Amino acid sequence: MKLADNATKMGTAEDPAIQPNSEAAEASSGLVTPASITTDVLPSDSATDLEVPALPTDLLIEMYRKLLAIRLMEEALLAAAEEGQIGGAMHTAIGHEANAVGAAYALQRGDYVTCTYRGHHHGLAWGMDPGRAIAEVMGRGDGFAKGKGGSMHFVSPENGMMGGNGIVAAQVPHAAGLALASQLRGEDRVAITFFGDGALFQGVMHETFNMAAKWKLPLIFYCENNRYSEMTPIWRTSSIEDIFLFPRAYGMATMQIDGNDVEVVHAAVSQAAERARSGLGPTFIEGITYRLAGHMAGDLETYRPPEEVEKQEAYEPIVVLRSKLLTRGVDETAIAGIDEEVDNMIDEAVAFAEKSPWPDAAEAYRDVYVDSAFRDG
Amino acid sequence: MKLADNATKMGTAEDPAIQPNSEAAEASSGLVTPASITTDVLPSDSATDLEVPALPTDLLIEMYRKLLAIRLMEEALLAAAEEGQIGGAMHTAIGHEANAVGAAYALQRGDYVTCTYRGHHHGLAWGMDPGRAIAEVMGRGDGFAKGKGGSMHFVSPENGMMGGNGIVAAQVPHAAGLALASQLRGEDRVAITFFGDGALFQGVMHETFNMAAKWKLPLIFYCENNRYSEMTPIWRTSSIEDIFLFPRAYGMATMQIDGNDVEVVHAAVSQAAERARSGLGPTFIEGITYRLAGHMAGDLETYRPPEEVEKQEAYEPIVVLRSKLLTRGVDETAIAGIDEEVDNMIDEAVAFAEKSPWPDAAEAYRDVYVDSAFRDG
Amino acid sequence: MLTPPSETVKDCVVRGAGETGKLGGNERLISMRRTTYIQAINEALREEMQRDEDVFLIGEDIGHYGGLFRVTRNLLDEFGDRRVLDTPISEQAFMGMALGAAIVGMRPVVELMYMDFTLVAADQIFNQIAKYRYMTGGLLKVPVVIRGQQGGGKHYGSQHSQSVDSLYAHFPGIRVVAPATPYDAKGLLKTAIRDDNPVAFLEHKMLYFTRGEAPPPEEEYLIPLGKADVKRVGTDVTITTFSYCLHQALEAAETLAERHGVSCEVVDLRTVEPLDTETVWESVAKTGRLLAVHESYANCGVGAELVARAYEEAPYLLQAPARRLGMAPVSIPVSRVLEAEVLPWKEEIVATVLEMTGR
Amino acid sequence: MLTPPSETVKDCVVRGAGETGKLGGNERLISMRRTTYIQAINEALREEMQRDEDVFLIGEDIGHYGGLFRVTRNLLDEFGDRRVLDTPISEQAFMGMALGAAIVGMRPVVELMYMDFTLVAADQIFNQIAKYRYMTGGLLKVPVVIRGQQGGGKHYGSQHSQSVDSLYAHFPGIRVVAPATPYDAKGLLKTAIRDDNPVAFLEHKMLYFTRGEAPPPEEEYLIPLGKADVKRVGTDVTITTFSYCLHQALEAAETLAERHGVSCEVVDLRTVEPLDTETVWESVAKTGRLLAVHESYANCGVGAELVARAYEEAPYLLQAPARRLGMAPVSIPVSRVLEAEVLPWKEEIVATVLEMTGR
Ligand SMILES: Cc1ncc(C[n+]2csc(CCOP(=O)(O)OP(=O)(O)O)c2C)c(N)n1
Ligand SMILES: Cc1ncc(C[n+]2csc(CCOP(=O)(O)OP(=O)(O)O)c2C)c(N)n1
Ligand SMILES: [Mg+2]
Ligand SMILES: [Mg+2]
Repeated sequence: MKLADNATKMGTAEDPAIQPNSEAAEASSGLVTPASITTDVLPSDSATDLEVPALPTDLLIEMYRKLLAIRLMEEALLAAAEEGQIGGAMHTAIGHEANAVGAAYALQRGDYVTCTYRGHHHGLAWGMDPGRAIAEVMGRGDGFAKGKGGSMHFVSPENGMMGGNGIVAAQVPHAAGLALASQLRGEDRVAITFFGDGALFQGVMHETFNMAAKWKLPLIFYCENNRYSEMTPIWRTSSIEDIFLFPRAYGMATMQIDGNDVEVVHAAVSQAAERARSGLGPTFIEGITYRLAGHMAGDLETYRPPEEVEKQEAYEPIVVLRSKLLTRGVDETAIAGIDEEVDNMIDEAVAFAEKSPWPDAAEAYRDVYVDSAFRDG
Repeated sequence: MKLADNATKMGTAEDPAIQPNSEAAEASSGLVTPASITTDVLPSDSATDLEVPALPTDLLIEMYRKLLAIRLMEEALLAAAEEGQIGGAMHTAIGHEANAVGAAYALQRGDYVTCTYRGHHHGLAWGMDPGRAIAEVMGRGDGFAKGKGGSMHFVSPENGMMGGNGIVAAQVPHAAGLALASQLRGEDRVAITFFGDGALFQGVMHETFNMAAKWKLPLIFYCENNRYSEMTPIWRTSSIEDIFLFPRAYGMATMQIDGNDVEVVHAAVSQAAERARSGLGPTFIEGITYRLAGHMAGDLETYRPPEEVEKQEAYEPIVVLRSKLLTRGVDETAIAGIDEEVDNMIDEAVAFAEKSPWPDAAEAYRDVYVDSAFRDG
Repeated sequence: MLTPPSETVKDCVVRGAGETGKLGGNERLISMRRTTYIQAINEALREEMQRDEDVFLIGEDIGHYGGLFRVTRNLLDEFGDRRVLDTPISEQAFMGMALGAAIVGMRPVVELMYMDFTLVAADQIFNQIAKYRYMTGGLLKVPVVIRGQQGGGKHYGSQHSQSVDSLYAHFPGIRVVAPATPYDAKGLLKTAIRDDNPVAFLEHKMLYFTRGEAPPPEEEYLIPLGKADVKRVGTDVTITTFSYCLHQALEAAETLAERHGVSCEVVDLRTVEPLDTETVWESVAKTGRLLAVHESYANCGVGAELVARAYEEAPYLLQAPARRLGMAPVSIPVSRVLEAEVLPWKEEIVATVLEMTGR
Repeated sequence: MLTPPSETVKDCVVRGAGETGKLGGNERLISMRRTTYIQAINEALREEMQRDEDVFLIGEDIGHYGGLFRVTRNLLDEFGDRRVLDTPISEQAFMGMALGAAIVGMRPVVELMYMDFTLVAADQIFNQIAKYRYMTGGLLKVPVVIRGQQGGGKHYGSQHSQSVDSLYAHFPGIRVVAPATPYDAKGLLKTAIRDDNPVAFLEHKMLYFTRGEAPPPEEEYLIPLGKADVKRVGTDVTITTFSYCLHQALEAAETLAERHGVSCEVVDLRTVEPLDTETVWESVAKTGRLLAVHESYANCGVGAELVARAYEEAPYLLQAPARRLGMAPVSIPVSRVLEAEVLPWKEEIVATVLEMTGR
C-alpha cells in the first residue's frame, strides 16, 4: 500500500490516521487524513511546514455557508438524477468542497479559474447562482448556458469562472492561456486551474507544466487528489507515489496539502497567488482529498468498500470546518441557524430550476458562431 | 548560458571545453564536449561514473565502418538533394552517428528499434542496405518501401527496425508497445526508441514514461540531445537545463552520456538492456551530441554561427573513433584502406539507387489495406 | 471456425429484438437466445481471447472494474491482468502502444471510453495506425481494433455524444464498423479482431441495453466486414443507415408505411468503410430513391459521400435527388429538448422521405 | 479601416499572377505591385499586429527564426518576443493556451508548422476551440486563428502533405479559409484575425512562392469570409475549388477550352466553411454542370458535401450528375511519381470534365 506512507510524511491527523482497509487492499488506495501539511518548494528541496494563519471567524462562517450550499445543492442534484431529471454524466464533488472554497476566497476579483467536469463546487465557490446552476444541469432555459453546457461545463465569465471541461486535463492549458493573457497585458490577474490526480497522465499537463514554468506564468495548478480516476485507484496507474514530484521536475514550486481544510487551502493558494503576482511563476498544489459520492450519478461504487468511505466521512470538509468553528467560539445554535438558512436557499434554488421552462428548440442552433462576426469596424 | 554548466558537471574534455560563442549567445546553446560521463540512476540519486569497458578493436573497426558508411551516404544524399533529386523533408544525422551505432552493437538480434524522421543512421546501424535506403529516399522502386515512406520512415522489420516517424515523439509509444509485446509473450526482447531533445515537450513522451515505468517495460528511451529543435535552441523552450530530470520524475533510471563516443554509448545501452532484460524496467539515456549539418536539406543555418559548428567538428563521432583506433594501435594506412572501401561501397549504393526505376503508378494504390484480410481461417 | 464470406454468413442473419425487418426467408434456423448488445460484445471478446493468445485488451477502467459500461466485465478474472490492461488516462500513449504491439503480431483491442476521445489520440489513430502499413510499403500490418461507444440520446453534451464514423471514414487505411444489433455486433467484432487491418468498431450508447437474438457461444459465426444487410424490404425509397440510426429508420419506415403508404427499404450498412455500395445500388435499382442517414455530422459526412457515389456510380438509377441526413451542425447540447432537436432521428427521417416522395 | 462586405470588396478583386480568369470588368484601379503569397501573409500579420495590440503569434520556430517557411519573418524584430512567442514542440498545450487567451479578448494567431499536426492538437481544436462558444451558451467567444500550410506536391509524404480542409469543415464552430492567391490571402487573413469566431486559415506549400498583384500596405483591404470569387467565366461546366487546386483547375480550364472546346467557369470558394453556395448555384444555373475539386481526401470531403447540397438545394439546375474530385484514398506517398498519381490535379480535372460533358 504505497500511498499510505504519505500519512507519516504528512504528520499525524487529529483523528487517528486512517489505515488502508486490509481486506480491500486491492481496492483501497491508502487513504490519509492530513492535518499538518508539507510544502515542498524548489530549489531548497526541503520539506517545511506551510504557515497557516488563522482566518477571521466571519470569513470562516462565510466559507462554511459555501461548503454547505455546495453540498446541499449536489445532494439535491443526485436526488434529481435518481428521479431521471438529469441525464448524461453528472459528477458531484461531495467531499472535495474545501479545495474550491478555500481557493476562491484566497483569490481576487479579476482572477481566473478553469476546472473539470467535476466543477459544481468551483462554480458556487466562485459566486455562481445555485438556481441557475441547477437549471443548467437540468437542461432548462434559465441555465447559465441555456442548457447547452450542463454539469460538465460550469461557466460564469463575470465571476472569473472560465469553464469546466469534459476532457480530462483540457482545461489546464486554457488556464495557462488566461495567465498568459494577464502577463502579456501587464495585468496582475492570476489564473488557477483545478484537475484530478488522473489528469497527471494526460500529456498536455506536462506540456503545460513546461511552458508555464519556462514563461513564469501567473498560474496555479491545483490537483484535487482523491486518489481515484473513475473506478481505478491511482496506485494502479501511477509510476510514483507522490505526484507532486512530476511538476517538480519542471523546477516548479510544489506543495502537498490537506485539501479538506479550507484554512490550509486558503493559505497555500494565497502563497501561490503571491508568488504568481510577483512574477515568480507557477505553483503546483496537491490537495489531498476524498470523493465521498460516486464518480458520477449512478455509480454503483463496487470498486471500493463502504468502510473506506465511512472512515473518510470523519474527516471531510464540512466536519472539519464545523469543528473548527466550534473551537473558535461559534456556538451550535448559530451553526444550526446557518444550516437552516442554506437549506432554505437551496430548496428555493431547486424550486426555481424545476419551474424553469425548457429552452426554445431554436436555441439549439444559436451560439455555434458569433453572429456579428467582427470585433469592430 | 545555462546549459554550459553541464560542461563542468560532465568533466573536462580531451579538447579544451568549448565555450559558448559570446557574440552569438542568443543563438548558441552552450555546447559541451563530454569526455567522462555522469550516470544518474535512481534511487541512489548519486552521480557515479559509468564504467566504460574497452571494446575489442575488431568491433571498433566494424563500428568505424558503419559510422563512415552513414556519413558518406548522408553526404551523398545531401548532394542529391541539392541536385533536386530528393524533395520533401530530408534530415541527416551528420554528427549523431555514434548514438545509433554504439546502441545497435550493444543490442541483440530480435530486439526492436523505432526512431524519428532523422533515422538514416539508425537504419544503417541496424543493418539496412545503403543502396535500397538511398533508392527509398529518392522515391525509387527499389526502395525498401517502394518509395512510399522515404527518408522519414526508415523501416526494416527483419533487422528489428520497426519504423521512423514524421511526427515528433509518435514513435516512442510504438516502442513501448513493442516492449509490451515482448513482456506479454515472455520473450527477452528489448525495445529502444530514439528521439530528440525537443520531443521531451510532446505530452505523449510523458504518458509513455509513466506507463513504461509502471509496467517495467523492457524499454530504452534514448534521447539524442543535440540541443536544437529545428532552428530553436533548447534553452529557449525548456524550463530546466538537464532534461534527464524529466524522466527521473517517473522513478526511472537515467544516464546522461557522451553521445559522440561509440564506446560510451555501447556501455550505457548495454547496461540499460541488461536492466530491461532482468525485469527492472526502462532506462532513459541522454546522449549529448551535435548536429553538424542543417536540420534538413536546404537549411540555411542562419540560427547558429559557423564557428559553433566548426568547434563541434573537433569532437564528432568519426574524429573521436578514429583517434581512439590510433590510440589502440590501428595504423593510418589500415584506416585509409577502410575509408576507401566504404567510399566505394557508398558510390555503388548511389549508382544502384540512381539506376533504380520509378515505381509503377499502380503501386500508389497498394498497401492501404492488407489484401487477404484474415490472419488465418 | 471461420465461416467463409458472404453466403454462409448471410444465411446466418437473423432478426433481433427491435428489428422489424424481414430478410425474405433466407434465415437459417439455429438455436437462438436473447442477449444484450453489451453481452454480445463481451462474448466476442472472450471468444477471441480464448481462441488467440495474442489478443489483449487495453484501456481505462476495463480490467478490475470491467469498463465504465461494463462491456469487458469479468474478462480480467478469466484472462488475468496481463491480457486485460488497466491504463492511466493516457489515450495517446496506449493507442501508440497498440500500434507497436500489433506490428509484431499481437492483436490489441483498445477501448476508448467515449469515442469522442478519438480526438485526444487522433495523431496515433490517423497519422500512425491508419498509415503505418502504407508508409512502410506493406512491410508491416497493424491489426488493432479501436472500440467504444459513440452517439447521442443520453444528454452527455458536446464532448461525449459525437459520432465519429464519418471522421474515421475520411482517412484511408482504417476499416469502420458500426453494428446495430447484438447479432451483428458479435459477428462483426470477432471478424474485426481477426482482420489484419486496423478497425474502428463503433458501438452506440443507446444500443448497449437493447436485446436481440443470437446463437449461443457454442455456435460460432462471423460476419464479413463490408457487407450491408437489408433489414427491411420496401419499394419506394432506400434508406441506408447503420448503428442506432437503423432503429430510428426502421421506426420511421413503420410510420411511413402505416400512415403515409410509403414503402421503405432499410439497408443496414454495418460497415462504413468499405461501403457496400453494391447492395445499396441493388436496392436503389428497385426504389429509385436514396436517403442516407447517420448520426455523425452531416457536413462532409458518410451521407454526403453516399450521395456523391450514387451520382458517380449509378446516377441512372435515381428517380429523385438522392438525399442525406446527419447531425445538425451544432456542438450537441446537453438539454434533452435541444439534443432531440438536432439528432437526425425518426421524425426527420419521416419528414425527409415525405419530401422525397412528394407526399 | 474596414472595407464593408461584398460590393466594395468585390470591387477590389484583381487578378494575380498565374490566374488566367477575368472578372467581367468590375476591377477597381488601385496601385498594384507584385508580391508573393508568403509576403502577403506576412503583411497581413504585421498590419493586424500594428492595428490591434491584442493580436499575438504563437508557434514553433516562428519568432527568432521567422518560421520554417519564413512566413513570420522579421515580426519578432518589430513586435518583440512577447508578441511573437516561440514555443516548445507542444501543439496541444499552445493550442489550448490560445483558447484561454482568446476567451478574454486576446487574438492569438497560432502557427501549425504543417497542418497535418492538426491531428496532434485535435482535441484542443475540435473538442475545445470549435465548441467553446456553444458549450458556454454564447457567454464566450474564441477568436483564434489557426494557420499553416497544407498539401502535396513537394514529396513530403504521408504525415506532411495532407489537406485538412474537409476535416475542419466536418466540425461545426470553426470557419475554414483557404486562399489561392496573394491578394486573397492577405485580405482574408486580415478578416480572419478580426473575426470573432475561430478560423482555420489554410495555406498551401505550393503557393508560398507564387506571385500575384496586391495593393501596397497603405491601401488596406479586407475580403469577407464566405464569399466565393469567380476566377474564370465559362458556360459549360462549373468547377468549384480553392487553395492550390484553383491553379490546377484554371490550367485544366485552359486546356479544355483550347483542345476540347469546353468552356469552364472556375469558382474559387476561398472559404470552405461557410460555403458560398449562392455563388455556386448562380454559376450552375448557367452551366448546368458541377464539378467540386479539392486536395483533401475525396471520401467524406468538401466535394461530396457540395454534391449533396446541390441535390438538396438546387437539383433542378443540374443537367448532368454533379461530381467531385479529391485526393485518392491512400496515405500520400513520398515518391514523386506516386504522389503525382494520387493528387487530384490538372489531368484528372480535364478527364473528369470530359466525362461529364461526354466529349
Ligand atoms: C481524455 C479523457 N479520457 C477519459 C475521460 C473519462 N474520464 C472522465 S473523469 C475520469 C477520471 C479522472 O480522474 P481524476 O483526474 O483523478 O479526477 P476525478 O474524477 O477523480 O476528480 C475519466 C477517465 C475523459 N473525460 N477524458
Ligand atoms: C508533432 C510535431 N510537431 C512539429 C514537427 C516539426 N518538427 C520536425 S523535427 C522538429 C524538431 C525536433 O527537435 P528534436 O526533438 O530536438 O530532434 P532533432 O530534430 O534535433 O533531432 C520539429 C519541430 C513535427 N514533425 N511533429
Ligand atoms: Mg481523482
Ligand atoms: Mg534536437
